[in-house]
Amino acid sequence: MLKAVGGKTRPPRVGIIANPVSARDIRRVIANATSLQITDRANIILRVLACLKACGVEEVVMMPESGGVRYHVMRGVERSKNRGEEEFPNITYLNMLVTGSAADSVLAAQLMREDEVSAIVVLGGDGTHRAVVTGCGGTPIAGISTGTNNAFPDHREPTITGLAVGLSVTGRIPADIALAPNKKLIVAVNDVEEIALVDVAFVTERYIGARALWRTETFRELFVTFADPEVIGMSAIAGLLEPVSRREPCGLHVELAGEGAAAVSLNVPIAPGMMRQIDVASWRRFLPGEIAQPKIEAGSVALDGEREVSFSEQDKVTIRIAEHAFYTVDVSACMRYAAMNGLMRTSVTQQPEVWTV
Amino acid sequence: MTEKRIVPIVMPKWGLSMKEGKLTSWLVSPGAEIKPGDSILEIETDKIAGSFEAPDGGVLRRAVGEVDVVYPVKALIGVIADPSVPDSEIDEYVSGYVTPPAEDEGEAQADAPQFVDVDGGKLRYSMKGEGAEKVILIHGFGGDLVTWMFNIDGIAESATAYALDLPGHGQSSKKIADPSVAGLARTVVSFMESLGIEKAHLVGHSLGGAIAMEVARSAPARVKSMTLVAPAGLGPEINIDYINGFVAANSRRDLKDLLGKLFADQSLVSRQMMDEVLKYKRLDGVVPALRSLADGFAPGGKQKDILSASLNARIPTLVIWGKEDQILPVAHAANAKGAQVEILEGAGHMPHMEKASKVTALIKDQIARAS
Amino acid sequence: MARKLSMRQAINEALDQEMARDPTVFIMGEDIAGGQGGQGELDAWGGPLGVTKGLYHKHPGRVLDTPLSESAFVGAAIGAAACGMRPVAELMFLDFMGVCFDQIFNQAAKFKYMFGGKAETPVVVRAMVGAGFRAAAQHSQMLTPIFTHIPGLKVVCPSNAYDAKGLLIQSIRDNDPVIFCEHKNLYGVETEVPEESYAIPFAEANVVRDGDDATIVTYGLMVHRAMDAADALAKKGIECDVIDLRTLSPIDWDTVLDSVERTGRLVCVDEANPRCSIASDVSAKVAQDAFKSLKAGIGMVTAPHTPVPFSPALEDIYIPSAAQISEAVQRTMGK
Amino acid sequence: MAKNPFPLSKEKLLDAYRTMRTIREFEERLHTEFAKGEIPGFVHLYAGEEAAGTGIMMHLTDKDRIASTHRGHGHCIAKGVDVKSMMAEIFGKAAGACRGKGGSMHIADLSKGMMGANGILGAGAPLACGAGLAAKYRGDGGVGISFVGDGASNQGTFLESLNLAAVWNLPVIFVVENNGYAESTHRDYAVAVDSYVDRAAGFGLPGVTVDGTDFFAVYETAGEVIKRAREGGGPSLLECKMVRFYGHFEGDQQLYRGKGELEDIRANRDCIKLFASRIVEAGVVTPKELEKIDREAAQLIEEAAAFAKSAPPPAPAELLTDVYVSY
Repeated sequence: MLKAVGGKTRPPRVGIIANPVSARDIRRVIANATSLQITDRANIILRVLACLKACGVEEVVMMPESGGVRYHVMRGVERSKNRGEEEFPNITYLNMLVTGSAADSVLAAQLMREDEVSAIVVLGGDGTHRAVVTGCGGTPIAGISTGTNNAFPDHREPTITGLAVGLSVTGRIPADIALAPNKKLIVAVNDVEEIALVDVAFVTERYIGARALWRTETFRELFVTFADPEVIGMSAIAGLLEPVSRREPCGLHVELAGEGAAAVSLNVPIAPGMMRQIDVASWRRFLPGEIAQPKIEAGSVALDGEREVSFSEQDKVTIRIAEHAFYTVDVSACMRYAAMNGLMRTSVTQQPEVWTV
Repeated sequence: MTEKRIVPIVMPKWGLSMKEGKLTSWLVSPGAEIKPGDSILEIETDKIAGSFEAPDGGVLRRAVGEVDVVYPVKALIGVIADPSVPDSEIDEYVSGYVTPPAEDEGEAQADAPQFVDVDGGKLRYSMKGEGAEKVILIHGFGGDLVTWMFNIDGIAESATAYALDLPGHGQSSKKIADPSVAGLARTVVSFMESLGIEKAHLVGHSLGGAIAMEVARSAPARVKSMTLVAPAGLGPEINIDYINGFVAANSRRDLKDLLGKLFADQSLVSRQMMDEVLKYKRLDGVVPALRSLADGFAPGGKQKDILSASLNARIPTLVIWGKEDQILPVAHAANAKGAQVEILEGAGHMPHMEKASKVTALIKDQIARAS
Repeated sequence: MARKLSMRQAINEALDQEMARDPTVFIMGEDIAGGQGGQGELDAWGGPLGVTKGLYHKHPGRVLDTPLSESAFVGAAIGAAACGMRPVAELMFLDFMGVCFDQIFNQAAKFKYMFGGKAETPVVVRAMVGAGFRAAAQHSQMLTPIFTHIPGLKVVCPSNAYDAKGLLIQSIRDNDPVIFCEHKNLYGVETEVPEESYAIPFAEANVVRDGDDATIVTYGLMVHRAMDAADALAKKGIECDVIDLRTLSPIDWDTVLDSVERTGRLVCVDEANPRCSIASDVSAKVAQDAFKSLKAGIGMVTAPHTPVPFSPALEDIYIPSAAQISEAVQRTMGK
Repeated sequence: MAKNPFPLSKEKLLDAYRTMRTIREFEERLHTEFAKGEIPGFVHLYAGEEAAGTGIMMHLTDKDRIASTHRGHGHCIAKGVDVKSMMAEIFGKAAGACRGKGGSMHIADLSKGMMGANGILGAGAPLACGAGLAAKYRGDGGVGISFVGDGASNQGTFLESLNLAAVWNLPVIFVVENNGYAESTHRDYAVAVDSYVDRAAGFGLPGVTVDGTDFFAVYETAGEVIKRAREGGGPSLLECKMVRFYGHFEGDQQLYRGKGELEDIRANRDCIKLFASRIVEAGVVTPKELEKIDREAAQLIEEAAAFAKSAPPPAPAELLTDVYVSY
C-alpha cells in the first residue's frame, strides 16, 4: 500500500506550497490572533530548503503566489549565490495562473502530484492543509504551522521538518516508518464533496462572509477526525469532552445544546485567546462506514474552522469519516530513526545498531 | 518771591504710564504774549500727541526745549514771566533748575489704577488728591479714565478725584449687565457705595454726562454738583454714523477720519491715539458691549434718555461744550435749563482734551462754588 | 502699570485663553508637553523652548504630544480641522515643513477651493523661524515666502508679545489655515500685553515709527533692526516710516502704498533669502502701483542667497543688520 | 421566497446592489465619454472594485469620515454624494459637486463625511487620522476611514499614520485596496513586503486580508473592524484584494497585464456578478428585481450625463472665489 518515498527513476524532488494569506483573517481583529509575517514565512522556506539541500535534494518545485513570499525566497537565494554559497537546491515554480485564492493550493498540489514529487511541504494552517490534501492524492505532505487555528500541522521548528522530509525522500528512512496515515471527513452537499482534516461544524449562519467561526450561538453540531485537548478551535470542544487520537480508527460526533438542554457546559478556547462557554447535549464516537446527516436543515458547513458551503432545506447534506485518507511525514519517527541509525553522522568510527521504530 | 513771578513750563505727565515726552513743535516764539490756556507747544508721547496749554499768563521768556528732543516728565522746557522780571533772573532760574527725579515705584504704585467689584462687575478706577471734596469723572462712549489725563491732576490739587472706567470700557469688565443709561447710573452709585463716597461732584463727558444726570435724578442726595462736558441726554440728535462707525471700526484706516470728528483740530488724532483705541476695541467683548450700549442710549439713531427736565436748582450744574462739536449738537446746551453754560471756541466734542486747562479751571470753579 | 509679558508668555496665554474659551481648540506637536512614556515628569519641556509649558496639566486631554512624525500629525490636525475642530499644531521649526509640506500646501491650502468652497480648514501651524540661534542650516530659516506664495494659506509673523497674542488668537479663530511663524530670538522680548483676550485682524500692518523721508517695510525680528536703523538715521536728520507687516498673507498693501506715496522712498527688509522673498514681493508691488511716487530706486536688505551658516562669525553677518538697513535708506536718499 | 440567509435584509441587499450597479454604470459611462473626448483631464475608474467600497460604506453614517484616493468615484457614490453633481464636476461644470474647481480627483462632500478624493497618493491617511482624532475628542463614536491603494501604501504618510493611529488609539480603519497594480507597476515589484497585514503588525495594529471581490466577506469583516473602532478598540487595517477592470487612468493600454488576465478577472472575479448570483441562487431576490435596478441605474447615469453635458461652465469670476473663507 505504501510506495517508497524516493522516486526510483528520477532524483527526488520536493514540492513546497506556502500560503501567503494564511493567518490573515478576521481573527486578527476579534481575537488577537498571530499574523506570521511574510518575511518569516520566506525564512521558514529558506531553512527548509537548506535542510533539503543538506540531505541531498537538488530540485524543489514551488507554488507561485502573489503574496510576496516568492520574492523574499528568491532574494534570499540570490544573496546566498552572490556570496558563493551553495546552500539551496535548484528552485522552479509551477506554471499556473495565480488567483490568490485557496484554489491555487489545490491546483498546485494536483500539479505536484502529476509531477511525481516525493513529498510536499505545506506552510499554512488547517485550511491550507485541507486545500493541499484535496489535490495531492497519495503524495505525502509535511505540514508547517503558519496559520491561525493550527490543529492539524505540528508546532515545531521547521528546520527539523525540512530534515525529516529530506532524509525520507532521499530513501534513507523506510516509508513505513517515515509516513503516517491520517483520517479525513467527507461532507457531501448534494453531489459536491468537500473534505476536512480536523473538523466539520454545522452552523446556522447561512452565508460565508468572513469565513471564520466565532459566534458560538450559531454552532449546532460538530464532527472531528481527532479530539485533542491541546488545540484550539472546534476540535477543542471534542478534545475537552473525550480525547481521540489521530491514530484511533474513529472520530467524534458532538451535538451542541439549544437553550437549557445542556448535558455538559464546557469552557473552550474556540479561537486564539477566546474562551467561550459551549453547551453540549451529547457526544459519541463516529465510526468509519457511518453516514450522518446534520440536524439543522439550513445553514453553513464549516470545514476546519471556516465557513465554506451554505445549504438550505432543499439540499441533501451527508457526512462520513475515512481512514488512511492521506499521508503525512512523521517527523518524530523520522528523526528518531535518523538518530538511532546514525544518519546524521559524518565520520563513522562506531557503526550504530540498526533500529526500527 | 521770584518763584511766583517766574512760571516754569515743564514736560507734563499725561496719563499713568508717561515717563517722557517729545517736544514736537513750538507754537509760539520767545517774546510772545501768552494767556492762560493758550496752546504754546506740541508734545508727543508713546501714547498720545497733544498741544500743551499755558498754565499761566505772561511773556514766553525762554524756549529751553528743543524740537524733536525727548524730555523726561517735569523737565524744564520753557519759562513764562512778566516782562518786568530781568533776564539775569530768568537765566539764573534756568541754570538752577533741577528736574525732579522720576517717581519711584512706590509712588507709581500709589498712582496706579485700582479695581473694585460693584454691582455690574469689576471696575477700574484711579484716585488722585486728598481734598475733602470728592469728584467723580465719568468718561463717554468708547472712552476710559485716561481721557481725563489732562484734567485730573489739576482737579486733584483741591479735591479727591476719582476717574473710573465704565463697564465695557478700559479695563473694567466687558460684560454690561444693564446697558441702559439708568443701568450705568446704578453702577456709578454702586461704585460710590463701594468706596464709601457719600456725596460727590459728578463730572460727565458725553454719555457720561447723561449718566451723571441720571444719578442726580435717581439719587439726588449723592450729588453735590454736576459738570456736564458735551453731555448726552439733552436732546434727541446724535451723530449716529460716528457711533456706528466707532463700533464697527477695526483698523487704523477706519478710525482715522472717525476720530478726527471728535476734535476741532483733527491733527490731534495721532497714530498712538488710534493704536490705543484699537487695542481697546480688539479686546474680547468690547464690540458687543459697545453695540449694546449704543442700542441702549440711541436706538434707531436718536437719543432715548432725554434728561433735561430733571435738572434743577438744588444741584448746581455747569455745561461745557465745544463750539465745533460734530457728535452732539452744541445747540443742546440751551436745553439745560438753569445751568451755567460755557461754550468753548476751538474745541470739538473733547473740550476737556482740546481746551484742557480751561475746562480744568471751570471744573475747579464749579467744585469750589458748590462745596 | 500695564503688565509686561515676553512673547513666549504671550503665546502661552493666547493658547491658554483660547482653549478655555472654545472646546474645539486643542494643541498638538512634538514635545509640547514632553516626558510622555518616561519615568520622570510629565510636561517636562512644554515645547522645546518652553512656550507651551503648563498647558498640559491645565487642559487635560487637549495638549497632545505627537510622535516625531510631521506628515502624520500635521495631516491629522488638518483632517481634524476639516471635521470641525480648531487644532493648533506645532511644527517646532518651520524648517521641518519639508517633511510635511504636502499636507500643508496640497491639502489644507486647497480644500476650500478644490471642494468648491464647501470646506473650511481652521488649522493653525505654529513654528519657530529665523536665524541667530546658532542652530545652523536646518533650524534657522525664514521660510515665510514659501508659504506666502501659496493661495489658501495665511502667513503671520509677529514682532512682539502684544502682536503675538492678538495675532495667534485671531489665527485660531480664523477659518482658514494659518502658518504662524514665531521668531525664536523674540521669545524673551517683553512688551505690554493686556490680560484679556483680544484679536488683531489680519492685513493690518503696524506703523511702528513715523517719518516722511523714507519707508522701511519689514516684519518679525527685522522690525527691531529697522527701528535701530531708524533711530540712528533720525540722528542724521532722516525720518523713516517703519512698517511692521505683521501678516504676510493677507498683506496690507494700502499702508505700504500710502506710506511710499508720502515718502517716495522704500527699503524692504527681510530675513529671508532674497529671491522671491517678501522683500522682492513688496518691491514689485510698489514698483507697479506707486512708481510715480518713487524718488529713488527701491532698496532691499535681505539675508544672502546662502543657507544659514553655523559659525557665529558667519551667522552674525548672514542676518541683516541695522547698519545695512541704515545704509540702504541713505542710498535711496542719494547719500 | 426562501428564507434570507444573509446578514442583511432583502432591502439592504438591493441597496448594496444598486450602489454597486450605479458605480459600475457611472464608471463605464465615463469610460465611453472619455474615449469620445468629452471629459477634460484624466479620470481613474473604480469599476471592478465596487464590492469593497460598498461593503465598507454600508456600515457608515454621515458622521463617519472617509479620506479617499485618486480612484474615488466609487467611494463618493457609496458614501452618498449626489451622482449628478459628481458627473457635472467631472465635466468641469458650475453645477458640479465642487463647482467645477476640483474635477474627478477632488470630489468631496463634507456634509456626507466624504473628505475628498485625493490627487496625492497616501495623503488621505493623515487626514483620516484627523477625522478619527476629532471623533475621539468629541466622543461621538464616529470613525475615520483611510482608503489607500497598494501602490500608495508605500508612502511615508501612510506608514506614519499607522503609527500615529496606533499610538493614539484612534478610531481609524486603513483600507488597502489592493488591485495589484500601482499605476502600471505590479505590487510584487514595488512592495518589499507584499503584505499589508504585516505592515499593520509592524505598528501593532491588527490587520485582516479579505477577498475584496466578495461583498459579504468585506461587509462582515468591515463590520467587525468598524465596530471595534467605534467602541474604543482602536485602529485596524483591512486589505481588500481586488481587481481593476480598466487601466490606471483612462487611455492606459494596460500592456503590463498578463495574457488573458483581464478576460479572466472580468469573467470570474466580477464582484457584482458574484454578488448577484449569490443572492439570486439563495432565492432571496429574483433576476427581475435586479434587472429593474439595472435599468434604474442606467437611467440615473443617463440623466446625470445629460445634465452634466448641458450644464453651463463656471463663470470667469469663479476663478477668484473660494480661495479663503475671508481674506
